[in-house]
Amino acid sequence: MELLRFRKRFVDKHQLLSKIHEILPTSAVEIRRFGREGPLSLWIEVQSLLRLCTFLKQDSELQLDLLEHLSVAEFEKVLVGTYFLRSYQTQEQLILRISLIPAASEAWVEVDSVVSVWPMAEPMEREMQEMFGIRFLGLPVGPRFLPEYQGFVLRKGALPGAFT
Amino acid sequence: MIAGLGTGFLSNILILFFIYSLVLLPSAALISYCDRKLSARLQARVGPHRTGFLGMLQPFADLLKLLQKRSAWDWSWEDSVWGSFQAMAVYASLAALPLGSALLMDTEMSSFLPFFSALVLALGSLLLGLNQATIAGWLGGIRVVGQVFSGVFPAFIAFLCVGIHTGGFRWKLLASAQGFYPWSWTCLTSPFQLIAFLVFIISGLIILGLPPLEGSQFPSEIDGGVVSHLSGRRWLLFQLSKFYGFLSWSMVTVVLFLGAWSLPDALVQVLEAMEAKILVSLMEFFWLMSKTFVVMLAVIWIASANPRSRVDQMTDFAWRVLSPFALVALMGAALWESWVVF
Amino acid sequence: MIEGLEWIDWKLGPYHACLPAPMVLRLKLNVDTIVQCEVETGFLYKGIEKIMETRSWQAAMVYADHLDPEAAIFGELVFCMAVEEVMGLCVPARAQFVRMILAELSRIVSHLAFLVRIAKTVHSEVILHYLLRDREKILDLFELLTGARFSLNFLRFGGVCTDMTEGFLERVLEICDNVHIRMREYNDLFIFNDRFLNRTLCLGVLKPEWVLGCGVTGPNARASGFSWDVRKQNALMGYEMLDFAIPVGTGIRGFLGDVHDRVVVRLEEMAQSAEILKQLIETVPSGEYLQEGYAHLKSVPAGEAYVRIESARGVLGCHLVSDGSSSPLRVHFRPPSVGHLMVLPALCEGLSSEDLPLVLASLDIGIAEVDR
Amino acid sequence: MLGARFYASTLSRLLAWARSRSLWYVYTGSGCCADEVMNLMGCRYDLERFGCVPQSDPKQADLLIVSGLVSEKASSHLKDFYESMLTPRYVLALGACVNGASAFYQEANFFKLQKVSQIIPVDVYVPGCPPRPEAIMNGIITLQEKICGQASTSF
Repeated sequence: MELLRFRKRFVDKHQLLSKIHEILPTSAVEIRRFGREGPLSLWIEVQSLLRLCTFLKQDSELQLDLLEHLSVAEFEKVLVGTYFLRSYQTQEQLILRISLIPAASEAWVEVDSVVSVWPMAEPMEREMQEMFGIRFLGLPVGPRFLPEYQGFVLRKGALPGAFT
Repeated sequence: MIAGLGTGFLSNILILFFIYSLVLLPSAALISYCDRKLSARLQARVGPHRTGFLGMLQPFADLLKLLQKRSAWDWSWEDSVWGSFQAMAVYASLAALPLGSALLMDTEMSSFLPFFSALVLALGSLLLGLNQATIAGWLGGIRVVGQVFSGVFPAFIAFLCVGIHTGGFRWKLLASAQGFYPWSWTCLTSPFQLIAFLVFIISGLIILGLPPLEGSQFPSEIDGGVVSHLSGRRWLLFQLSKFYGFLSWSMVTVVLFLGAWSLPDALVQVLEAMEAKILVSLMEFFWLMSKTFVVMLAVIWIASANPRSRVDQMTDFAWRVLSPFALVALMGAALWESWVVF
Repeated sequence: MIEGLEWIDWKLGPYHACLPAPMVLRLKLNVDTIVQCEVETGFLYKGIEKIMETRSWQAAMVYADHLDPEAAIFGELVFCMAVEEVMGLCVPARAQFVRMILAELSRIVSHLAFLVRIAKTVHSEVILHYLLRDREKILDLFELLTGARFSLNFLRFGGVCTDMTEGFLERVLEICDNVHIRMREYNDLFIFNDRFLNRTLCLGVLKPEWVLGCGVTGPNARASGFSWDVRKQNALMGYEMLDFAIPVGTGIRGFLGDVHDRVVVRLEEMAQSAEILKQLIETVPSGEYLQEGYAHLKSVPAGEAYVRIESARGVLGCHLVSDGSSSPLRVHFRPPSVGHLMVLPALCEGLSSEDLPLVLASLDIGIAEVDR
Repeated sequence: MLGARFYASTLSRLLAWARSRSLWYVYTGSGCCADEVMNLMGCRYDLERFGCVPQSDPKQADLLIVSGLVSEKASSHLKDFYESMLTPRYVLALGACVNGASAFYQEANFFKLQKVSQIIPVDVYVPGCPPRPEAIMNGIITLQEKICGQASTSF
């Protein structure tokens, strides 16, 4: 008995693009599919992240009021941040992707924090700030998870000799 | 014989020493053993049964271990002040016990003494709490005092109802007013006395803390309150003072309400005829102690089966519910005596 | 605040009786009521995600166990389903059946452990031992099927590692009837005991805007009126074939979302899990228990996946990135306890210091999964 | 007349018997092993049969059951927790994480997880990840024998 996997399609691509035009020029946004047959994911620049997030939250039709998951992965020295947004009423999902290139393997990277839009992002952003060395501007200072390490723990070349 | 003292004075002293050393002081071990086995049986498990036969030696093992604990810090003068005060509280709660007809010094006010020993115990806990530098100690000490005062007020009024019924506050008077059989006990003579009995039991529990022998397994306050600073011998002294407070309170309850040490009259006349005065007093004492143990185990069983309520809920219950009932019982008992002449 | 008396600072250290696991609570007390509370964790940080990046795919499954030690099957399940989605692998029906039975059984075990912690803070020892006795029966089932009591390590990509031992389903049926009988016992002795009601009604009320603001999910959110269950929304493991209700806090007694609602919602969820087990056992699918050819997975094709499941404490999300090599490039879990921990300071304002252990136990925070 | 040494030895044996038969324990744990200690309190593997009552405060306990991982951040707190217990005190270490043999201890020990024996002296180790409740009970019985100094009698 093959289990049917049906996935609710999100608002189709053109409707989403037309919505975002008022904020960002078309060149700044790239729409791609997430994973094998996942929902839509928007690759955007780092500067326009906060503006787009406030728009996506306040928009009456989208109502993406939950940031259920924020995770950062490192592809060949490029830190890719993924924001999984979901609206509580319609359970629709949208994924924002940003890419950050650190100058050196020990250097900090700057991003605007989305705590003002979704307060639930605070613990996840604090963890990413400590593990990946991404400084979220506007994140309130809180207790550290780990004692002081030199370098950032979860980056690929983090501690010499341990794993690489 | 020493002038003015009855011939039986020396024999009384001997019996008193025998009773205190062999029955009252070891009763702590007996009750703690019964309590652990009974509550274990209630919880579908087997209590301690590896030390000695069926775990009988468990209390002695605990006692010996606690005496061996070397305290990590030196003995400062505050501890000695507190130690002497707590020892005095333990003596107060044990000295004023109604032990049987022939053995006690009976004065007009002798049955008021257990209340003052309960207050002295509370003062001991308060001093202990404030003497610790921890927050848990302060809050615990203040809570204990609030709890005891809210418990003593209704208990005192319920105690007055019994005084009205028996016409005096001598132990002899209170005991002789009750017969051997339950229908002659004061708690069943009139509905108001029954209310006074229930109020007395519940306020006694509030004074001693529900459940009375609260092990430090799950402390009521976050940091264990007054007990948090204690360890080893001091903890043992504190627990013993709480236990003997509970023992004296149950004894007073039995004497006031549940037919003190009164044996059936036929048996007493036969023994009087055989001039066996010491045997009579011993039998009366053991009859009193058996009833006290039954009351203690029943109270422990009921208290440990229910979840514990917060201290402020207990004090609210004492002021708002118990005190009015005690006052109603007082008025009722007075009316019952004056109008209903039996 | 009384003039001249500033707030008392109190640090509840990592190893403390009322804390479920090592974490630090920095409280500011105004004589007895808590004014401010700050939580610090990180004492159990093992670096599960960093170690998974260096392990082979099947060995990484063992680390997903240690995410939430009490209900270990959910960590395995979410990692396993993420890999199956990246590979586009469909699991045979009999394997789905065994996975759902294990998931519902460990949900009951986790809720019983929650009730044990509540009984500990409220010092009702009798009910504590009845709960532990019933929990042992279910742990025996885990032992019968998988050989281990806690970290089961029973799932493989594309199915389960061995078939069900015979006599397992009969005992699961016994457990379901046992759960209903025991629920009546818990209700009379503990949940609807008036002293427990006085203690828990109108205490630690979780407001709906906090639930949305702090990302609280699972039974805590349902106790505050959000009927939101991942098992109903996206059909991943075949829950859509079963009809079961989602218990939601009603707040008839006391406020909506107080400690008593959270306890009652978890009790009803245990009843619903027993219902699910009964419906599952009626139709036992036949067929093989593991997609053939995938017994030893060497490498997963490059790709990404995001999967959420309803674990005992809430929504457990896993974002998996693989680059085709023999070990995952990046695995990131979003445990439900992160939201519960964020809501704790908001719940603590104005709480009496005697009630803090009860509110802390009612949130069912799993520190082992917060500090991965 | 029996020599003084006889009385001293019987007295010390009696005191050791008392210490071993009433071990009040307090446990610190991370997760899996701490659950096993919680199950031990239940009715099937009742620890109170050996006289072990769980305590909530280290000052009143004399057996510390350590389980789970000790990260660099938690090691100083574990030391203070052990120091606040009164002598004579004993330590029972549960599981593989405690002596650095579990799945999280890599060759280079990336997150500086420490062994418990580096922090506090340990009396009895119980193997297993997580150890079975029967193994923990066996650990307590060996601890009792160690305190008594010889094979334990049924007494």
